[in-house]
Amino acid sequence: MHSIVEYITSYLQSNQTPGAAGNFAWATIYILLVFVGLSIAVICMNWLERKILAHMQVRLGPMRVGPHGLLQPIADALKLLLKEDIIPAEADATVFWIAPFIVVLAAFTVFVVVPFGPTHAITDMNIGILFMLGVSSLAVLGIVTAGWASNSHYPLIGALRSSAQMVSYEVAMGLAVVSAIMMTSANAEGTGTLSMIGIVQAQLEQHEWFLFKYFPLGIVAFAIFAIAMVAETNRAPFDLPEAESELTAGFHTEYSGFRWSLFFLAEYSAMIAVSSIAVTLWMGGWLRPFPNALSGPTWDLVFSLFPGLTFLFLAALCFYSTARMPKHPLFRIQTMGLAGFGVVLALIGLILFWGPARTRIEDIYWFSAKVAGFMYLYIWYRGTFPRYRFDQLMKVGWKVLLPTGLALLILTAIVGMRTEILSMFQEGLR
Amino acid sequence: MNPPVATAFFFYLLAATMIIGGILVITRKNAVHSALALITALLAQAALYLMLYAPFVAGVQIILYAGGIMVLFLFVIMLISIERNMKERQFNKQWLVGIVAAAALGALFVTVYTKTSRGVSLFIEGRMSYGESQNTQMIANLLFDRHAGMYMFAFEIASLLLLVAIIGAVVMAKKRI
Amino acid sequence: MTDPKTLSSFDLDTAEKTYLDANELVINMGPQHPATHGVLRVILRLDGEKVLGLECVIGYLHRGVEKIAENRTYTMFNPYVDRMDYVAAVSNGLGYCEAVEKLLSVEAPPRAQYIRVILTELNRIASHQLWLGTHALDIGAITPLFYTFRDREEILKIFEKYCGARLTTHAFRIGGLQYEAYDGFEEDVRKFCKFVKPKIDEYEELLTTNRIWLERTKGVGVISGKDCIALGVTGPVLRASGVKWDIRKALPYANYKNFDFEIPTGQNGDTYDRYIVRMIEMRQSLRIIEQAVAGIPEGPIMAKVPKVMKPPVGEVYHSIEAPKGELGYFIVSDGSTQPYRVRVRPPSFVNLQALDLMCRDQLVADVIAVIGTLDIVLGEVDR
Amino acid sequence: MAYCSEKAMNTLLHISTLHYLVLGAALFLLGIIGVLTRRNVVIVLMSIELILNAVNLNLVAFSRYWQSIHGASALHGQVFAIFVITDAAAEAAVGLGILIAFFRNKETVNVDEVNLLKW
Repeated sequence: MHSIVEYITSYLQSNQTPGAAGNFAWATIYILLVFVGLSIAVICMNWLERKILAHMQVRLGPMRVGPHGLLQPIADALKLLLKEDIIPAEADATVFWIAPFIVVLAAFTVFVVVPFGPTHAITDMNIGILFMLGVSSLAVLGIVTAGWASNSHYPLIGALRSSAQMVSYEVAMGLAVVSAIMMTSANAEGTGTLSMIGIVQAQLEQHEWFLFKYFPLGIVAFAIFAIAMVAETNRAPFDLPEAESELTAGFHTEYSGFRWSLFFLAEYSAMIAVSSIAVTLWMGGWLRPFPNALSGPTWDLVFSLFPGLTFLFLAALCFYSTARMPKHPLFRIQTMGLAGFGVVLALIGLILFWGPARTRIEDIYWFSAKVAGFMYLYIWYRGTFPRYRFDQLMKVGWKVLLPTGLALLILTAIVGMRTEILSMFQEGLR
Repeated sequence: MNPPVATAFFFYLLAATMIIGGILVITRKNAVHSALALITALLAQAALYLMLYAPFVAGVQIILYAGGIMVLFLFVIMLISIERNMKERQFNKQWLVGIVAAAALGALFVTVYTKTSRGVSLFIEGRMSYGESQNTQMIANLLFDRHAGMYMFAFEIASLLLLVAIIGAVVMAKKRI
Repeated sequence: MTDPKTLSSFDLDTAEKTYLDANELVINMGPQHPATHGVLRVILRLDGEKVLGLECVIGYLHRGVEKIAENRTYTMFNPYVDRMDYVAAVSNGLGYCEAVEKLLSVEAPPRAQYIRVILTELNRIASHQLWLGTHALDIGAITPLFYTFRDREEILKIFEKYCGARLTTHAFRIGGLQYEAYDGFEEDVRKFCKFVKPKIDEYEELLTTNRIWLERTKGVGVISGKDCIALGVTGPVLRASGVKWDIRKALPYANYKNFDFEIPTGQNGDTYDRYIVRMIEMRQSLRIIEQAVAGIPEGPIMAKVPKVMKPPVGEVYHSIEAPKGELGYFIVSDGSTQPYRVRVRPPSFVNLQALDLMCRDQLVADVIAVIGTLDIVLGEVDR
Repeated sequence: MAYCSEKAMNTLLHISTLHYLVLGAALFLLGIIGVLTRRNVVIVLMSIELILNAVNLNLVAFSRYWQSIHGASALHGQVFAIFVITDAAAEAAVGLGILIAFFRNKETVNVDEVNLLKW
């Protein structure tokens, strides 16, 4: 008994990820934490997307279920779970059944290597970024099989479109990623790394985000990735596979209820996953702003107050909305609910000011904040842009992003090796 | 010494997945089912690579085989209508030849693998650390290093092969050149 | 000139036959498709995603409006025309009333004419706004839809205040107007003009220079002026192809002679030009409205027309520039209280003919864009 | 486990290179049977992928064996495996390209009907 407790607690002293420390108990806990957190994030994202998009489009969005529609995602989830699960008679039932699970598994498995902090990852792999790209590329298999198994024209065209789109943009995406990985090797030993944690640590050691490294190469690489990742997740303006005005709903036209909600879940977690890659590779992952310039205990304290302050701000927003709720008996429960939600948020905020919680949560907070910025961008794109046509999408992928990526790769290599190249020239001159 | 049960368990699990996947590949009527079985087998193989301390090859296996080549296969299967083909006979008359050839080859493998020298199997397992965390760097050294890299030329040839394949595929698939 | 034979070269039987050909895919779009603006059914013959040809199947909304006219008196038939192009009901009413007035040889008094112009032009803006919202939605931009509906609401409010109805207004009567303009009508219209000008800039800000919008619309669904004339295409589609033909200027009706406005034309005849033409038309309509509100005279609103209308035996064709093109009424009178025959020339129906030509060799996604840019209303196509 | 000697049990549970080689051989045989007996070209191509993968498994297993003798940096088998994967990609691209051209002309994917050099 004692040994079990010791086994479980032994991890807490180590400064490794549970996977690297070989501690299966903590690895399991981390897996549960990440997946529960991910599901909550998807639910929040659902609500936020509807509200933000609504306010961009002079509407209110969900307002009925709970105060300001806060319970709407839960109501939707319940509705989807209770809905009849229809399998078309002509469909290939087995493949139709498996397809959504492939997509969900691919979208969730990538989070095994996402570093929320130097120790806050399920595991640290030597091939971390390769693993992420590889597993996220498996999602296309699920989409293709879903479209095929529906045995209908629209899903099939949607599936073909999406497979072509995802495979083409993976190339450009890969090139941008390779240029960032090259930047990790700009150190004394000249060895880079594919490990997600290693990449962030390289940014810490080199005193800059790779976004600004070798200006403007880092920004160009990031831009390529930022475009490719929207295409990769099939979101507006690249949401051709589910272009509702052309193909009704694309590859998941025939899906309903629970299985459809799996596609939904996978789409949003894939968005979070690619945003995590972008944050890790170019925006310093879990690092707080200016970790080197503004170092020292004072600044550490100031920046570690941010998580608590954010929650207090959200709580203040809640209380403000509570004060603005209609003063009518019918709204009493909603008003109380909103106030209660505010109190919970404020309590969480206060807990986050407590020393140990503060230090443990800070990395996760900065990582999530950066990812949340990307999520907002996704919503913003959706409110702003029309949809690309398929051939134009391919043109952007193959004729713009790919050549730019190749040139970028070569330029990054040249700039990274400039001292060696110069010395070679000098040797040649001599 | 206690046998490493976890390793054995995972090995046999993945091996069974691969064998069943392989059998499904060659027996399914529907090419999409075959492709899905092959994908399962390939992913199991990637896991086996991880067990062999070859994470980089495992990553390449996932990203290229499962994410690239198999998508291409599925794409092609969907482009060609297979309904008519599924009504036809699936196996040709060479099954006897196939079985005989396979049996002969199998016998050959068995004789090679069971051959022992002085009572010790040819392929015993050495026990040492394999430097998994440096795997990618070491492969890169073999491929690209100016001094230790002995596969640089082969690498260039491989890229040339890929270029030829790209041109070939474009020429083949184009309707009007 | 395009050979008419090439315009419709396949029918459903050949479509069935070619189904087995692996290179050709026959896809049925509609009648319950979100992008066909109602119950239009389009049968597409595709090579991959390229359109080889298409055929429109119409009639899902056929209500026999023209036949109904033969069993109604001239006055009774007036509300029915609102149900054809329900997006621009006021224009429909104007066309019908003026046609019957022509048959009766009466003319509406000037005050009625001015109010008619104001309401018709407001309706033109409303129709274009609805078109813009749905067209942008088809191409994937969601937001303009909500902006245009927000602003169209103001127009509908004016309609509601004027005649009590928002959509099928039945605003005009043969010989003039039923209702005098309500108190503050002019003020409302002026306020609306001031309100909507920056809003049109807002729509343009979202779309006109948007790269994706340009790529989706430039060079898509190109049709030459010659082909337009050959097919009888009218309205903004014709003008975007470079033909300066607007019935308000060419064959002035109502009192459009009195107003100073321009007719925008495009050069390329593509979807983008049609978009630009319609945007300018909205601004020009505002110009007309401002002039009309400024010059609105006092006086009667109804001409002297008999209670029981018995137009002399004869026939008349009268056409107006509806938001979607030339809207014509051909009315044959046999001297009784009911028309012998009413034939409507609906712009949407005629413009829809050009769909096949405009979509040839384009992609499926362009079919959506082209259906949107033709600005069809199925109530009018099917009648 | 009376009927299973301890030595045999030990051999079964201590996963060595030999286990991987046997697995590779089995996959190889499955691939051979598939190539020889199936009529559908797509499945024949997939069987070829199976054969290539069997080879790859052997290469990586040998690489590990080689590492245990020559040190951690002797990864030649893995490098070979990467080259084989490259070849597989090239083969799949060209093979499927040929298949599409063939299907377009003959309307079939039966390998038995590929009996003309020219059509």
